[in-house]
Amino acid sequence: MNSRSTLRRIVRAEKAPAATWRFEAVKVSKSYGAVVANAGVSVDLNAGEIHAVLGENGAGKSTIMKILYGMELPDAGHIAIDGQALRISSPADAIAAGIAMVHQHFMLVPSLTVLENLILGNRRFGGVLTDKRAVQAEIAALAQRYRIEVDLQRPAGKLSVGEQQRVEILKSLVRGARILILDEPTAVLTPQEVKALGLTLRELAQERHGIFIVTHKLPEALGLSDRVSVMRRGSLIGTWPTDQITSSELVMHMVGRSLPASVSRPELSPGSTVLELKSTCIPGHAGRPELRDINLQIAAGEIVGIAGVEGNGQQELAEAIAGLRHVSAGEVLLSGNVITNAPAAGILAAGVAHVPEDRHRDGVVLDFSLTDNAILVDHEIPAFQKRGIIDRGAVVRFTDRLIDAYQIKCTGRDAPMRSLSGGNQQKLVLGRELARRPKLLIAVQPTRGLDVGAIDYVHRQLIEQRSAGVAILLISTELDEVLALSDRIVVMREGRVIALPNKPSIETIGAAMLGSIDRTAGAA
Amino acid sequence: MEIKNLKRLQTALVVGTVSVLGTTAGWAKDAKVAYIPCGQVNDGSWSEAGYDGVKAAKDALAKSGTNITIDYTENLSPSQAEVAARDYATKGYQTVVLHCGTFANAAYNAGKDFPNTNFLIVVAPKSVKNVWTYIPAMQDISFVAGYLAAKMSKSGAVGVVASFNFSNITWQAEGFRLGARYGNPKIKTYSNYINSFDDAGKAKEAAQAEIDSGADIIYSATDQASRGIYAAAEANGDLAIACYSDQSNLSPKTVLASALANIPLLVENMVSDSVAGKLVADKVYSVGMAGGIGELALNPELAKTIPPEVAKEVQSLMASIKSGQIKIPAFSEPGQSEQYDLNGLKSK
Amino acid sequence: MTLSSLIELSFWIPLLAAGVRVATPLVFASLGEAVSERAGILNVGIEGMMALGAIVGFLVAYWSGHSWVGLLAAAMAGLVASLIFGFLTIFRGADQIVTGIVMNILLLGLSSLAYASIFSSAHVVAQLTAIPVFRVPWLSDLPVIGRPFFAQSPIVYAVYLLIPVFWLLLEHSHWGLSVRAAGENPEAVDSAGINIWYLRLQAVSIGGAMAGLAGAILAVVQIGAYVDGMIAGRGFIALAIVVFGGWRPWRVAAAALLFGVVDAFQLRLQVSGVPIPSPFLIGMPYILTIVVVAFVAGRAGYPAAINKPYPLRHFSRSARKLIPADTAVVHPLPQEHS
Amino acid sequence: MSMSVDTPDADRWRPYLLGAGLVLASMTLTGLVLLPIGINPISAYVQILKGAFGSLNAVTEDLVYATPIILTSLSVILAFRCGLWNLGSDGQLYLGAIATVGLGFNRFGLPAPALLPAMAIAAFAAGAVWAALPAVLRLRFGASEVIVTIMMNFLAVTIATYLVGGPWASGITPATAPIVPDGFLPVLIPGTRLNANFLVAIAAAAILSFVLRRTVFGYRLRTIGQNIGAARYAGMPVNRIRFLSFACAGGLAGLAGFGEVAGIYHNLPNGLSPGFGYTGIVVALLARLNPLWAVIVAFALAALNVGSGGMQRAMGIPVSLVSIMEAVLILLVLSTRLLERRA
Repeated sequence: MNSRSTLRRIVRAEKAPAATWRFEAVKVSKSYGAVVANAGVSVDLNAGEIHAVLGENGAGKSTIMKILYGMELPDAGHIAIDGQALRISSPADAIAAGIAMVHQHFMLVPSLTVLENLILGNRRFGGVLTDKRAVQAEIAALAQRYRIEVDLQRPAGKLSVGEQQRVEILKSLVRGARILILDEPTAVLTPQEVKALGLTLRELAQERHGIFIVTHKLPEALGLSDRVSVMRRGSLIGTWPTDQITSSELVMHMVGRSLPASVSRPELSPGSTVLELKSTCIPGHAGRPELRDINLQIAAGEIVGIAGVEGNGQQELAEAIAGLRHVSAGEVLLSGNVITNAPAAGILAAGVAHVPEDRHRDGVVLDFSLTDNAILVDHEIPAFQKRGIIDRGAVVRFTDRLIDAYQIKCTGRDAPMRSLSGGNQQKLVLGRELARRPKLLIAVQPTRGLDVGAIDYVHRQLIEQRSAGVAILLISTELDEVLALSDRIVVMREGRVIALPNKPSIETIGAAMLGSIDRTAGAA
Repeated sequence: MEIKNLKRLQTALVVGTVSVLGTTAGWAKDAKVAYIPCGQVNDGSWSEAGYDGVKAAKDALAKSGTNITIDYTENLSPSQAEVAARDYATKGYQTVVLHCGTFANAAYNAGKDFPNTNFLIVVAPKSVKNVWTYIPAMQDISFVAGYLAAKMSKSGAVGVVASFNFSNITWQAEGFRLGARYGNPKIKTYSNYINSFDDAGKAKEAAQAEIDSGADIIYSATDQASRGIYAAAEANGDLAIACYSDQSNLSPKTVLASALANIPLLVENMVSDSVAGKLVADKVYSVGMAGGIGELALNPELAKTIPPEVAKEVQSLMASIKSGQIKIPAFSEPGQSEQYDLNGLKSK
Repeated sequence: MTLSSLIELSFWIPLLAAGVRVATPLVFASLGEAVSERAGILNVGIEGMMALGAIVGFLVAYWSGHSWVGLLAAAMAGLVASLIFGFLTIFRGADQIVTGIVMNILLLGLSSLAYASIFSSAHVVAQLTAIPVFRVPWLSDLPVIGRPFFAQSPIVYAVYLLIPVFWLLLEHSHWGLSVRAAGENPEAVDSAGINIWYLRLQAVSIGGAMAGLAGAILAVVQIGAYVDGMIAGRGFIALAIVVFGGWRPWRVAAAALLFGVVDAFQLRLQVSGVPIPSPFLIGMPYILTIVVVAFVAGRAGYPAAINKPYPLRHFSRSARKLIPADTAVVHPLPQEHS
Repeated sequence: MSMSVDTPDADRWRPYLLGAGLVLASMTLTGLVLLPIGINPISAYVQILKGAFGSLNAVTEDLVYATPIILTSLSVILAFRCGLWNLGSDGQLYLGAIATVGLGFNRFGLPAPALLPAMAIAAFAAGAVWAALPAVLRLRFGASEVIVTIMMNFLAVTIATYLVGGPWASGITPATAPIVPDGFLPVLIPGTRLNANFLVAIAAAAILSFVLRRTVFGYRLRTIGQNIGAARYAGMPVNRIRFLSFACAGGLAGLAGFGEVAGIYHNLPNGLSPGFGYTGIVVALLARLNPLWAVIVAFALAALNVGSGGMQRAMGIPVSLVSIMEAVLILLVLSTRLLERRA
């Protein structure tokens, strides 16, 4: 009963801005088998405050937030409002307590319309039959109030990532949530969209909503939040008012050591053209845009970076070059030879290496051992097989070489890929691909989900390859990564390539992403 | 090689002893008999009929001072049936009755390896050594059933629903159709095959299909699926004729008569003769009405609806089949009866 | 009848009527299965659940003397069986297809054991009087469709009610929304605060109850007797019909009717004495199903989450201890925004 | 699909102990069914053991019954390892049998030594063709192979029935005419039915196991089954390999049909298979998709089957009880997470 009165106060908070409440996780611990995700983590959130939780990938931020939302259950510790323990053992409990979460991977059902997604599981609309019209009117009003434009009748599968995020936020508001948890909200947004999001959140805070933002990006943490907490290896390092701590201090806390000096790019003059796309077209699919007359050249020893919001055709471009997607018009040339719509195997053999965007979907087989993963692409070359029978010895030697050349941390070459951290998995993929001595390296999101150390390692590898005369196509949504590594930068938006002046500023790139720079700037 | 010879030697000896026993079977010692049907011994049809026969043989032999013990195994696939047959043989059973057409190979194979056991197999091509086949020539009584149907039909059309187009089942269906034509040359006859012994639902629709095209008496050449045929006839106020065993109690208002295969009698004779060692070597026991196999059991409830003159005609027809004046051909092709010239029936 | 009569109405009307009869049990089974599959659970065990429904329905109807009581009991039996299936596949993460196959082995065995041990001899089984046909007064006089659709056993009219009910339930109810979501993206359903596991269990049990009913309809309503093996693969046919009908109630019903009509048609072709060997005619419905599944329904494909168990959440004991026993269950906040 | 591929396991004794416990549990459960119908479970189980291992004949019968199950389970395993469900091995078995018989009694002037191999090849080919259709429909048109293979089973049986009753009928028994003696598979132990096809099955298991572990084809096949995205990314000819393995899966089932005809019946009887195909699926799962384990599991199930047949003969227990016992055991196995994929 006590807790109910507490909640009454939360509610009154709307009318009497002075009223406050305090939502907290107390000494929460959670481990998955051997991996400790959270060790006695305590974080708190006050009415009307934006609290950023900062940390590298695998620091345990998402876990603690999932626990707050009841999607994971703690091994120890509990959740409380104003010191009154709450049992939150399922999202239902969390929602009942006025908590909502916007997941990093949005929880939308692609085949359902936006409206259907909004009312999914919302008890208020839980009649036997739902009168969609009435509901729609109410939701439309709410959407307008927070200036969230979205077509309620479209299937969620057809929305852009930006739109999907707005739907997710709207979902929380429709549920009348007072506490919002946003997991990596900016990962998929343009700088301008990030600003817009910031405004919305601030507005909500004004109305005494409490907001957790989980992110690994310093600038946003500093830009959006009132308070900031840092997590490292599952434990909370500390919490500070945002205006009383510097970014360099934060980095120290995040990484536990000072950042490695950012990679230096030795000046060198590009060699002969390796990859050339001549007005290439790729048909669109599943809500992804069609790619129209793409013109692009990459020379040996050159890194061309493609910036852009996810889902604007970068992945499709990479897949088309690697022979995984049909090219409907135009040509793709690899050092002068036409490889348009050649079978993937042929293209790989011709000297193309590909670090795919989604490691788990394409790059590795999680239930295979490291040895089996090491020969994923080259399993057919004579070195690894005789008359169709795999030469275990050779494969084992090769795997061991990779393991110590790239310092891959694992319990042994026969350990299943699952048991490795994302960083080590990526090291194996990269090592495997580079061992093929490619002419062209397609690296898509090569550092996604890696910690600072691993990121730095991957960056150095890419630069090394550049110096070794490999042509590199770098596709990333991390702007600073593209800026740090690329000799040339282009932006992809709605299936078009937009060329940029040399050394463009973040602003210009952002503008290009949003389409406020038109593409008359000419082909790259 | 040597092993083979040894086996032959054994075989010779054993066969010898068997025959000796056979001749002296008058005061024969007790024997064990095994019964292996297609379905369950309480299926109220084929498998139960055979079981009744074995039990009857037990009683009959008991009178002659021989006590036999009976065991059975139900619901077997052909492969499992052979396992069972061999198992019984090793356990020293004197006679093994395989009461299912698909068990023929089981009988022949087991027969080779267990010469001192008699194997009785229903509806098989040949009898060899210690394996005898017994065949109820159902076309005879089916012919009578067809004749009765034709005489009773008001619509001038009758039909038969059969389980599979396998020769001995097709004999029944075609025998019925031929008999119907014999009873009324202008009658229409239909036949359906449902490829199942127990899909009553399909049997019902097959019967309904025939009723929809005019048939008012349906003959069942199926096993348990016949339940569906009765349901269809009942729903339309039409009549049905059952087969194998008397089923009038299953649907008193629709089952006009049951064409009994006298399977019990047939099996009883076979088992008794086998135990008594009276079976004639290599004889195929294909028994029709001439041999007392096949009679018509009228449903007491409905018997009175049969006009006396019809009853008389049926009686005389049965007499002339028993006496062999009329020989019923066995058609194993659906539709053959339609082409057959009725005058061919009279054997001179 | 002859081939020539194939063009006459007097052939088609009874054909349609027969199609409706054949379809009736199939519609029950496949409507239920459609719900279960929409929730992401493929229940291959309905063949067995139909058999169980047939025997239970028959026995209860026989003992109680009321067909309707038998149908009710059959539904309950199917439901119970589906709860076992649901427990294994939803809460224990067992593979749906294999569990379904084993359920078939178990239930077919159980029903024939029950039959064999309760009735020492089939002779003692009195026929149930099958539920009589009821002609809907005015409708049954309609030309063409009148007799096929409105001069049937009352259970057929129940089907006419069930189809729209299932349609509303799946396509327009809040529950149906969750079910459809559960088949596409269970995690989203979970994060929406719905108990995905119980939701799926509900869907599965509806499937089981409907399968039980379907079996009982065959035994109690249509034949009036139980015969071992009388389901004869209808459960598997129902599985195909669900795909055939694209998981949508109306289309599923239409698919079942089409299947029924084709089956009835082949039986009538046999009667007409066409020179085609019966097995080829008997095969017609299966070929039709393959063709439709391949070229019409194929692209649609199963719900994305089919045969993908959704992991359970577990409270560790230590955590239970840490949370005070008197912890209040939280109550929802009023939904006001201004 | 939550079926998992056998992976090296830390506490490797746990599963075995658990397995033993499960057997006991299912025996108790079935006992509860037995007692009410007045049968002493203990003596029933003793009879099962007798029936399964009591004599040389019993043991060979176990192997005879296991042979087709081994082959169908291998067929299921092969298809599943590349991510496809083969519920059609029963139908493929029938096609294999049909091909064997067709060649077996027509002979087509083949010399004695060539006949058996020719029959085996024909059976494999027939099974493969029967599997190829659903494979194409799945890979080309996205038609659910689960549904199509089930329908194909019905069709296969219908065709067999037609041949048995029609063109290939042998006069009076519901079975086709017998094949020529040159087409009989040699019996391994005189006086029993244990025939050479048992060796074929064992060889098939060994070969499949080797192919999966050690060859490029097997590597590709496993990759496709585990992560089709990765297979495409690595430039593997995904559809060709899936088609090939599904066809070969059908071929393996076809060989089962070959053995039943050339080794046991010497003709094609009506109702040839008591659901060997479906048993194969269960065996494949219990063997956790490992071909060598499949041999052992198949033998265990076969022994249970043969043994319980003996129990029935000895004590007059209805056969249906046997299937109940099997099912209970397997459901218990499923309810423990014994076979679940480890994350």
